[in-house]
Amino acid sequence: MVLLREYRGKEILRKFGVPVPPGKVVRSGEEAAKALAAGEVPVPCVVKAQVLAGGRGKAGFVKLVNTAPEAVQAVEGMVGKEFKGETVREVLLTTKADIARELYLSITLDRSSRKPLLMASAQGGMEIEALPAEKLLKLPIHPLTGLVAYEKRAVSKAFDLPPAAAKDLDRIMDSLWAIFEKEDAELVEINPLALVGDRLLALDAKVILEDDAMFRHTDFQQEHGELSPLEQKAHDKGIAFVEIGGDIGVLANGAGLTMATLDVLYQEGGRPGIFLDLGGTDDPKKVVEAFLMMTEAKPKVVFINIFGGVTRCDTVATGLVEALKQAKPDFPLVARIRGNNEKEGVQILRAAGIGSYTDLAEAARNVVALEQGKSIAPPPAAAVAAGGAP
Amino acid sequence: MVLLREYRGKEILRKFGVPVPPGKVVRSGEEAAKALAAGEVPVPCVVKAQVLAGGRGKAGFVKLVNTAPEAVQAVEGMVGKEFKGETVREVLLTTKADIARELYLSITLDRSSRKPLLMASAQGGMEIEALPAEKLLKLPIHPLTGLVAYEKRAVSKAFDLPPAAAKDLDRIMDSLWAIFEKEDAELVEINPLALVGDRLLALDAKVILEDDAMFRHTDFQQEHGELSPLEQKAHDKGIAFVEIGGDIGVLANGAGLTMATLDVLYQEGGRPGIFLDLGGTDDPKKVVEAFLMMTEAKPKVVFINIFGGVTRCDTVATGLVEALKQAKPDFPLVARIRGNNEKEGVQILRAAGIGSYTDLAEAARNVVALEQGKSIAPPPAAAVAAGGAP
Amino acid sequence: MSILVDGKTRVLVQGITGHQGTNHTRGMKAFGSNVVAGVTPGKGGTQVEGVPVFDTVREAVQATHPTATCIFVPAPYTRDAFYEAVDAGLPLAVIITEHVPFHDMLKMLYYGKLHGTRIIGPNCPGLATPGGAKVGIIPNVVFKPGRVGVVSRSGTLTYEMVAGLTAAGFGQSTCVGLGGDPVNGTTFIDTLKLFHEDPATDMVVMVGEIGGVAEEEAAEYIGSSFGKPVVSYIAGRSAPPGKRMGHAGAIIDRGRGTAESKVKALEKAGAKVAKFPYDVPRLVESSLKELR
Amino acid sequence: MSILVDGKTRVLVQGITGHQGTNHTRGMKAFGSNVVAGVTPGKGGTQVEGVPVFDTVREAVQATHPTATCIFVPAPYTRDAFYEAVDAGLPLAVIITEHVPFHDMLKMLYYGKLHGTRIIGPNCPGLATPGGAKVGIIPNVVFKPGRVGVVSRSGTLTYEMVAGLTAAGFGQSTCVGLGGDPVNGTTFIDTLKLFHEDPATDMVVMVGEIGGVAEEEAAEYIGSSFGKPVVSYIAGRSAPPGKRMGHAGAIIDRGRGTAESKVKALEKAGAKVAKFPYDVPRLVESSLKELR
Repeated sequence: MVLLREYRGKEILRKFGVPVPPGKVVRSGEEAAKALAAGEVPVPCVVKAQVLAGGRGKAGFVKLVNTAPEAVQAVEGMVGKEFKGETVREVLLTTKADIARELYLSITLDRSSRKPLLMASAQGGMEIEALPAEKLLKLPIHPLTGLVAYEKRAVSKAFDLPPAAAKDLDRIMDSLWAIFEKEDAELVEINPLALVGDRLLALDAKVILEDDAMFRHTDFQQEHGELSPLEQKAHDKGIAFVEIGGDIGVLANGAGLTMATLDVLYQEGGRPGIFLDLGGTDDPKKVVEAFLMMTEAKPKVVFINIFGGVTRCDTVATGLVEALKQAKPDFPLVARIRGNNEKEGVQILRAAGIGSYTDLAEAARNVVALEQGKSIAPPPAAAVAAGGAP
Repeated sequence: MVLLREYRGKEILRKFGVPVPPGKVVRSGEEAAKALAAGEVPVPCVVKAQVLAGGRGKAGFVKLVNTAPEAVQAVEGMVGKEFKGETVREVLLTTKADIARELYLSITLDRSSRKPLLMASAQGGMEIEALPAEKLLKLPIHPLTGLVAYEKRAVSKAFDLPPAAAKDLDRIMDSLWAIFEKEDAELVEINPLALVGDRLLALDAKVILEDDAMFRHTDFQQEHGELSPLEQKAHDKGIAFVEIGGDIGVLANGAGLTMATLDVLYQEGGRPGIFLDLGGTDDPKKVVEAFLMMTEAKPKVVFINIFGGVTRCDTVATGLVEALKQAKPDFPLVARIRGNNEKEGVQILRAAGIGSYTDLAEAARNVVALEQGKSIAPPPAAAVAAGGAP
Repeated sequence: MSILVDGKTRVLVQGITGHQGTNHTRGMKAFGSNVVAGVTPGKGGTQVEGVPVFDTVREAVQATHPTATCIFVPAPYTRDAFYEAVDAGLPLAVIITEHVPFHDMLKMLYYGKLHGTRIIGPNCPGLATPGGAKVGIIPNVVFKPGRVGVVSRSGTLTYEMVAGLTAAGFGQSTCVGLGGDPVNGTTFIDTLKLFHEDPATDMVVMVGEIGGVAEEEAAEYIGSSFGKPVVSYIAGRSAPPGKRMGHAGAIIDRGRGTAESKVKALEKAGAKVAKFPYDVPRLVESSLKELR
Repeated sequence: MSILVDGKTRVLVQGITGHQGTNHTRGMKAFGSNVVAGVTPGKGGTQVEGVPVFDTVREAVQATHPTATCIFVPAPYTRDAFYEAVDAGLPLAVIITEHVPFHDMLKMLYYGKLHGTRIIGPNCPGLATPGGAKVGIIPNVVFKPGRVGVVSRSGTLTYEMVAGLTAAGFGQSTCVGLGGDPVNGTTFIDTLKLFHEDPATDMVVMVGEIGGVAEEEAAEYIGSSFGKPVVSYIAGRSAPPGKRMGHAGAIIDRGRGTAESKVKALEKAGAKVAKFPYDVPRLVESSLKELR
């Protein structure tokens, strides 16, 4: 998920022909003063903190100002402040628009119909989740045809705009589809799309690009504002890492198994707090990196729960042994590795003095016992012998 | 069919990223001298008459020259000359390339498979019709996927180029497909695609765009070099007009009926020479225009053979009566109008003193008799009464 | 029985308020077709020839349950009109419109195949089952119910052929005009296969023309597995090579698709090939005699 | 019997010379799969694990007649590899590759539908019929032939579930890992319909997870027309809302797709829903008892 800040979303909109009000991004009051003095943005203008989370308006991170000094003051009041965990670094100065109506327009993927979905509402401006279902038009777009005229006519009818704006709308919908498809977007949203005079203007832009398609768009730097620094670091290394409050670190592979592990730990009375999904790998170095990252998060106990498919058990075991040498962790460890090359993996662990459980419930119970400061029995040798490699 | 001259084809290739040698189009020796003096094209260079028909090289309309005066002389020797019925108005001066190999690459529609077809040959330079079938790679392109990598690999393998040129080839194939699809082409052909050093260069370009798609490409002026002036005039009015040697003018509707009429006239010993396919129309003015155009072609006799579907018989009859008033032709006329609103059409003609036949063979025999200067009997009244309107 | 359309066919007309749409709605109704609805965006709620008009195909489908659509929408909008028909679930789209770019037609063809919508056309006169239904523009006057199937790439020449059959007393099971564009939604072979399955069709008249290789391909099917008599006429035997006779389908390219190659292929497949349109009824007569 | 793959399945491996391709070719062969060919452009003529390698899928198909392909090609090239498989006429493509853009997958999905090629995946562990064939990467150690069908959106959790069933003595008819990406080639419902038709499958274990509404949709089908017992486990009951647990399929959005809504829908449809993975065998046992 590559979330773009408003001004970068607007750059894309502009590139694809969507009318966007002129604006200037500044990083300090000084920069703002210069831009205003140079007439790059006329006052009155709108000062908008460039953050990824929604709801910034109510929190005072969007301000309408009438004079240049007011604008500078507003910028200075925003830069460096925190909003929902994100530090404001950039502020957009943009012209004030005389809004007659606020509309909503977006394209996203509908997983259920397995088609992109155009959503439109004649009531824009508010968060789309707050809209009653009957006010929201949902039109599927077939990936093989793209957005077709008859679907656009349905939106046009619902919006009932003056002729010039209706023409704008038609072109804007084509542009949204072009952005969604050509830029590999997960979401392209204009909210509000404003009627100003008899023309349309995109006053905000939310563009989310698809991580997996970034090999086609190397020009986009990845921005992941919702992530903690450690999560961001993991993301850069291709490891899924989630931190919530809790003591137990879980290193598993695959989202489903990670979640199931979490479910079981909760059930046993544990407080899992750090989840690290190794994904599919056959590189022991990635295991080392993952484990070192886990160490940084300072868990009370770590549960390694791997079922090997793409990831081979011997790879995980080799990486784990190496990581323990490097990190010398002060927390206890419970391992359960199963699947492809299970026998080899278990043997590698055993040689390094680490036992591996077969039974998930038993392993989980021992993890929770360790979390609670209790001592545990080593895994039964029988369990170790039970598995086999393909 | 919008045939583009070489230099305009090359403009499109360049726009889509295909490497094309630099060049300059001139319309006189004077212009050539200026361009050469300004260094716009260095000598030695190639002087190429911009005509649509093939085979200009052998006819001396492509010349390699070593000096500027030679170039000017070559241009002067071409401008104003005729080549296969077309007057040379434009000449391309282009840089001389040191050709290591000549390849062939094109995309066109394969009507049989109902897919675009990529054709490639490691033996370019000559006319593609002259290539033995086994030297020509034919790869279908699915309209829903576009040109895919594995098909490109097949061409790459057949061409066996040095690495830099192989990369060029890959991009050029993508560009050809983009041109074919985005510019609504009937044909995009590069022949020869030359290996110069270790890179590829398009030394010629044949691009034919689709008439019917010109509503999407209003920037392309239509060029129909293969047409006679009268044919061109007809084309501009949306009437299909073909002139070959012969006395009989045929005004029919629909390609199939026009051809069948021709077949029958030949069979009866006639020499049909002018064919005018009215197509589908319900505008009497178009009929008037078509008939006036027929008059210009000076036939000995005219056969009007209409079977009305989209075109209604009364429309044709009304137009015809009006046209006769305007043109007062000195040639005799045989009419056969059938189909939608037949009764009304026949009545309109009768009121103007023109009979209409029902039987095609009978009508055709009378046309040929008139061509041969014989007199004919009027169509039987019974035949006129036989038809009816829906 | 018949193929593709019959008395149960419920016809939708897209572009019904246009000149052609209105005229041929009248013609279809006069033929006996059950025209249940029309569509023209912005004209919903009105009526044309007693037929209710809707803004969208979906609305028309929900209200009137058509089973086929006849598209008269101008070429620049034909593709979208077709997509709308497909998305609304219509299994048969007869596209009368001429000058539809073949690039559009390629996309339409495969989108239709994906969703089970058959295209007849574009640039075609449509099809008709005498005594059943007509979807298209073939003049009503030419038909007579019977047991000869007709399939043709040409428009007006189809009328000529059918009129000839009717005049000679040979009625038709279904007449299909495929259209003369470079890319057809339904081909000769597709249609022959349907006639093959149709017990109400004793034999087929196939009207081809020069250009392309559709007739040669059909000949292969006729020779190998059709199993009913075929009489054919190929227009353009005397057409000058390299000259266009009205549309892109009728250009002779590089020796392929000549009248000679088509006639030869068809005769080899056992079809009787008429030299002239008016020879067809006689050949039909002798084919039917042989059948008995 | 079984669904999708069996002892007659002939497997092609696209990307066979890569690390994963080679490893899992070995795994598939060890399982008993008939791996007939591999494809890697430029490596034609070589062998991997005794399997002949070809430059193109078409060549491999002509020489070895595979009936399914297992795709290990890296994500940027997966779409093209799939198109090549479709164009060569393969009816089943199991796409193991992860990180295939969903934009690519959408095009692949409908192109496959047009030409009759079913996709399992992407980002999936593939499928296996114990005693028959495996196409994919599920560890061989977990299987045992039997009469319980398994279908799962998860990868490793599938292994966990199947291992649990095997340990408890419940063999499997076929195990299908659908993959956890936002757009799946084959859905729960698609798979359930196949199990419905399969006489060798007595009941189904369905492993879902939070996010999306595929489980809710499957529940509707189960409730209305499946007719065999279903035991289900939904992973992520305790997942923190709004946090991604590894892939885009596992995000909780706006109250839809929660564990609660899935469990409720499944229970309403008559499925037994396990609270924990290791509860599944017990529920399977009681379902089978009820069947008798």
